[in-house]
Amino acid sequence: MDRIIKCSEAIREAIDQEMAVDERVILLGQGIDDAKGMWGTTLGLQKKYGEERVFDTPLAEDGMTGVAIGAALAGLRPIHTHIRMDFLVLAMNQLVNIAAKTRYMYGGSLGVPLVVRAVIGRSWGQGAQHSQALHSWFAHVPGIKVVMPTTAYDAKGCLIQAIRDDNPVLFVEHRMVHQAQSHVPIEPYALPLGKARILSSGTQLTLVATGHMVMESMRAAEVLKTLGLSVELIDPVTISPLDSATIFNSVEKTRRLLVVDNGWLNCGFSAEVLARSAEHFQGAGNISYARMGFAPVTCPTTKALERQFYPNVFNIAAKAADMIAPGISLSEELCPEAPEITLFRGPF
Amino acid sequence: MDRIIKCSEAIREAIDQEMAVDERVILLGQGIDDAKGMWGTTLGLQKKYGEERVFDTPLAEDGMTGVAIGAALAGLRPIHTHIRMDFLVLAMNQLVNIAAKTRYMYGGSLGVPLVVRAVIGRSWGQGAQHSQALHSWFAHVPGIKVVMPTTAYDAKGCLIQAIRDDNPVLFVEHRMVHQAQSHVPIEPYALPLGKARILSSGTQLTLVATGHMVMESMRAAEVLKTLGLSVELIDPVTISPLDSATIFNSVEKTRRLLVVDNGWLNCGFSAEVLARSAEHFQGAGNISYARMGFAPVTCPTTKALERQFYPNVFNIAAKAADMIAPGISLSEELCPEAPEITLFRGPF
Amino acid sequence: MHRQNYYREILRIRRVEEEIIRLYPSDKIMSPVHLSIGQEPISVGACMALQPEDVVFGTYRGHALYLAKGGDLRQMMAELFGKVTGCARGKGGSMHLIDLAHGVMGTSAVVGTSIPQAVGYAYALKAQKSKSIVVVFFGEGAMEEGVFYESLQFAALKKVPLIFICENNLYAIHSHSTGRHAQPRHCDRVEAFGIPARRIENNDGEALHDAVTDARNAILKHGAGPFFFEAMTYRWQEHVGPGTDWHLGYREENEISAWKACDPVLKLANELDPDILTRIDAEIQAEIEDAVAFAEGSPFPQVEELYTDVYA
Amino acid sequence: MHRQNYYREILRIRRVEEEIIRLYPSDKIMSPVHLSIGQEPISVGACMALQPEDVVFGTYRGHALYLAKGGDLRQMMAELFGKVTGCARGKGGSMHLIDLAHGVMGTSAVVGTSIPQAVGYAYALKAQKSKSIVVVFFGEGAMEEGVFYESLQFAALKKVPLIFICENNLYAIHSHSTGRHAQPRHCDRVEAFGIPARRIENNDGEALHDAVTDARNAILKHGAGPFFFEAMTYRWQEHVGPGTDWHLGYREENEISAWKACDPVLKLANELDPDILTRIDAEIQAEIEDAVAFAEGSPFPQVEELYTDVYA
Ligand SMILES: Cc1ncc(C[n+]2csc(CCOP(=O)(O)OP(=O)(O)O)c2C)c(N)n1
Ligand SMILES: Cc1ncc(C[n+]2csc(CCOP(=O)(O)OP(=O)(O)O)c2C)c(N)n1
Ligand SMILES: [Mg+2]
Ligand SMILES: [Mg+2]
Repeated sequence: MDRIIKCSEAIREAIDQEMAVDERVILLGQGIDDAKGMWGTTLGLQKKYGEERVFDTPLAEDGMTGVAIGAALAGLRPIHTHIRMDFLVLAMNQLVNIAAKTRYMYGGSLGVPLVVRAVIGRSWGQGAQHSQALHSWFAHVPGIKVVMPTTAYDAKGCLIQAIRDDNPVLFVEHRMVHQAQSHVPIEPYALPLGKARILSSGTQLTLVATGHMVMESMRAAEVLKTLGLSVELIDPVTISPLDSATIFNSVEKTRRLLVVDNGWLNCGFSAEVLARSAEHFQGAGNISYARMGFAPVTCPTTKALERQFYPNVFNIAAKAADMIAPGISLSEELCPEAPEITLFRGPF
Repeated sequence: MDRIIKCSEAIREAIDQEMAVDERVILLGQGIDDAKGMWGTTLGLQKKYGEERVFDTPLAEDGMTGVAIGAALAGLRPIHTHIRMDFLVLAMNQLVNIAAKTRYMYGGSLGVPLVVRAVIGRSWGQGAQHSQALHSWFAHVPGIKVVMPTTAYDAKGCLIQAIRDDNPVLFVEHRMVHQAQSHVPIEPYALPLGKARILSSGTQLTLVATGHMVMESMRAAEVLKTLGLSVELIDPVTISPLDSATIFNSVEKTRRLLVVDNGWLNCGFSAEVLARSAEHFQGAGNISYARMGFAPVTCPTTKALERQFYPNVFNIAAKAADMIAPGISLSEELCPEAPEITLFRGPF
Repeated sequence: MHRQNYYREILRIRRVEEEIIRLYPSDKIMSPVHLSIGQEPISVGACMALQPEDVVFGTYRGHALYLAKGGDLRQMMAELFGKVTGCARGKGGSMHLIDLAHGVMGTSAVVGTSIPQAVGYAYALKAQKSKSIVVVFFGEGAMEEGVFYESLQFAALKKVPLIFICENNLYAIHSHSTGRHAQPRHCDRVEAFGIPARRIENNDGEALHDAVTDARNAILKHGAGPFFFEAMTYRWQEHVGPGTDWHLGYREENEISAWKACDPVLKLANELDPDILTRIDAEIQAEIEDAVAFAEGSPFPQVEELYTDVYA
Repeated sequence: MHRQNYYREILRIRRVEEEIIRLYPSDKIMSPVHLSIGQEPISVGACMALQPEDVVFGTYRGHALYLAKGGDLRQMMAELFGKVTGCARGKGGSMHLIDLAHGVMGTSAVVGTSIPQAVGYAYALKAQKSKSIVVVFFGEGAMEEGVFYESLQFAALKKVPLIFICENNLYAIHSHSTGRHAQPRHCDRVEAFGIPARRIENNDGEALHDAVTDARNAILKHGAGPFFFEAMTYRWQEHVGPGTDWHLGYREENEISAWKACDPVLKLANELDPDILTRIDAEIQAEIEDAVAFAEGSPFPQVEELYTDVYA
């Protein structure tokens, strides 16, 4: 019963189980029939469901997104995959000008039940064009949902829900999260989109983290615990629509909010969380705010700089500690670099 | 000396004056040689500077953006125009994956001195795909500057600076602002990017507005004055990099911040301004926060709904009044619909 | 091809758009209208070769296609008036007409963007072993967008049941096609993807009708497809709006005179019995009056509608 | 064409990439490497027809092009090592090599995206009445992206001084080209834009050299252009990384054996004097050792460098 599997396996299982029960579900994307099966997330599915339902596509992100939308309009439920979120930048027109707007533009007469899977890259010199995390862009636009689960359990349940959802859903993965393991029931289950998850309870600071930063923040919370500091870690899971209530309830209690986004800060998700909190609590001040995320630069390739580009256990813990107990000292030794980063070997 | 001209004329003059002194400047875009000259902003320029420097392009937003970038790499200084910002959605790859990243990705060895002009549409049933304001997307990405001036004076000065700037600059216009008039010196002048402008001083509330919302907010401030309420209206002018200091100075004094963005709120510029303020003032509470912008929906075509999609003088004034003096009543009659909206006739 | 129906359909579109021109100064239609006057034979000829269950995708210049495919006139007129009884509840307007009951799948105001959707729809029809086809209409300007070629590629690769129809009216807004293409034989570019392509001159809806009929048969009987037709035609009015645009100087008035001289309405009317003409005219007039009255009499959407239809 | 130089250039690239393979397990190169082993004749043949002031754009599979065009080996090696002495100060890595002094304008890791930039660069050269040309290299996969066709269109329209070179190695990652194209004659698609196009079989850098020479002359003497060449070639290693990939099963080992049997290094070596071969080998070995030592000995960028070069 207590089966522990990897996030990538949970994703594969969600697709497999939905394809088995709903023949409208199809799966397309570059390299989907690849021997490596998109980090295992599509392994064996073409063999099982045939080339009509599971197919590789030409290199044509915009056009193929339009194809997926058209198939959705005709009653299929496509899952379109991208090995890097950076390539979605080529498909913005179809995603934003069509998928997100179709239902509204036609007065509700039709919709686009489409899932777009996009993987955020990191490590081994991904560099400028293979490391971007653009969930905030999509959250900015009404009509498309954005999910970014970080546990295998949430990944399976949210992906099943995304496939069943009648709206376009961007399903964001992180390749450093793909290997993370958790308990995942074998039977299919759907988790509601728009519901945050409290990963660990605490009283002194609310830490909202996304994507791979959830893993880093979890470790930071552990370290802080050893110092006697108590952090409540919230994974929003769904970026849009955002479950503000869970965050507000926590901040009400902790009076401190630190957002660690797996992305750039400016005009992004981290700003949204702070803004909502500031509006919600208004003049009822005495709340301290901070956010962390990608450095405000293009992602560098060399490890020497890439290491500084991302928040890590140490500086997350240090920031949180400083907010709770200014002046407290934190030893860097307590916060080794994340194993999924140090152990990662390319060649990609 | 005191010459009053329209914003659209100021834009044309800026381009004309820079083309006259710097032959590296070229101008390209769909319909640039049009008889109507992009609302007058390009009128006569092809005749004056020739078809090699001023040319119409095929319908190929992504490709032509790449062409403009390539020309910039070769030492030209292209200005690439789009009659609607919605069409930039097709060019995100070149703008974000190339233009914004080139300098960093190549260790500073070359840059992309490119100006991209994009016009936000509104009114006369622009609908879902001709009304978007996506400045926040670009502000989210390091490496590209975003300017959105709203007075003819700022438009001319900022456009000249944008053309001279060695970075890619997105120059955002609003078609309802094109007709606004102000004093504009005849000689060329450059205004620094990244400098906000205080359009009217006040003591009780800081109102930060962008694009067409500056015009609406200006009127709201006037109405509030008649009620004895004092608002400080700030036009950031540059969206990224943002002049936070000017905003903080104002909020320090007023303790109230209302942001009225000409765009969607979620994960956008309005969130950024609130977040920065919350971080800056921290627990030093007693600041009230609010923001307004596009309704969180796709823009509807029918006037009956479009009217509700945008903030207007009345609800901006009402919100501000309520923040300063809760319970104060404001008559809708004091706040007629904006003339540039009511007087606007299509056919586009 | 039933010539009387052909005439009737063309005339109906013509009269509807003339009514729009008449109404426009009243500001009851507060949104852009891209008229098809002069181009009617293309939509009509093609759609007369289709069955109700066949599906079409079009563009912002979509009145003719919507009507030719059987779209409801009342709902169209109400949509233009911004009323809640419109085919998109007023949320779409002239640029986003839709009538699912008649296979009008919607139109986009971003040039070229519905083309890949048509391909995807056709892919689904094939996967579902459906006995219907998809036809996608677009201007020659759309052939400059990269997504057009991406769409050709996938359509050809998967042999989808689809017909591409390029309505070549020579202009994209005010730019002549020759200023945008080094090589004007559009069909060559399509054929190079392995898709049979044919150009049909002179606004010839009848030739297009026959070509579409044959293509549809080949698709349904032999699994052929996709096909491409370039239909030469001409827009009489300005790019957008109710007026003419000779004064702008980007095209010459004698260019239009030549096309007007072949006005399909006049040409077909000459062939038909005057009594029939009178009857058809009266029927159309009555239908239009009814539709306008319907639109006039319908309410605007309630303010709460602003927030509906964003998500399912 | 100077065959000894041709051999030397090919061998130099081969040896550099072999050195990368050798070094890779040491984790000194902590970034993706897309090797060109097997494809060297294409970059070398084309670049030997160019002058230093001509400019090239390439892709993430860019070592061969960078070196063939004269890019500095020390700076390349330092870049792969992530050192501040690298051609992009370590910020770019293998996928973003640049050497402005030698006309290597940079390479993109997003397939197809540098093609329009090459067109724009060539437009600027023409406007500046420059006497040089641009050559852009890309894989056959890039010909599936819409931007490729948008680029052809504008390049043909403005007759820019540009040569497109498609390195057709049959695969995009693990997908064979036939699974992505209904019509495999890539040149046809290009010709349909009015651009002369020619396919060159068998990894034939010499034929490509002559073709590029002629095209360059036609451009500079007669204002001809653009031109397109599809150069058939084959990648020996895995798509990315230092290894081979037969075990994955997407291509057969005897496919590569056929290409390896025509290894240009072996073929050319047979023609040359053994003493010369020994000397060339030694020179290259020394150059590589020097470059590796340079890379090893160079410092990483300082932390402050993270924040520089975002804006001018
Ligand atoms: C992607 C995009 N670019 C530009 C525009 C602006 N625009 C609207 S219609 C049009 C001309 C299109 O010409 P064509 O495809 O030939 O269709 P026609 O209007 O002639 O029917 C242009 C450029 C747009 N709507 N979408
Ligand atoms: C726009 C885009 N889509 C997908 C990818 C992922 N990707 C990287 S290399 C590659 C294959 C490209 O094949 P080809 O153009 O033939 O070049 P080759 O690797 O064979 O030299 C793909 C799909 C990418 N980098 N960019
Ligand atoms: Mg046209
Ligand atoms: Mg290839």
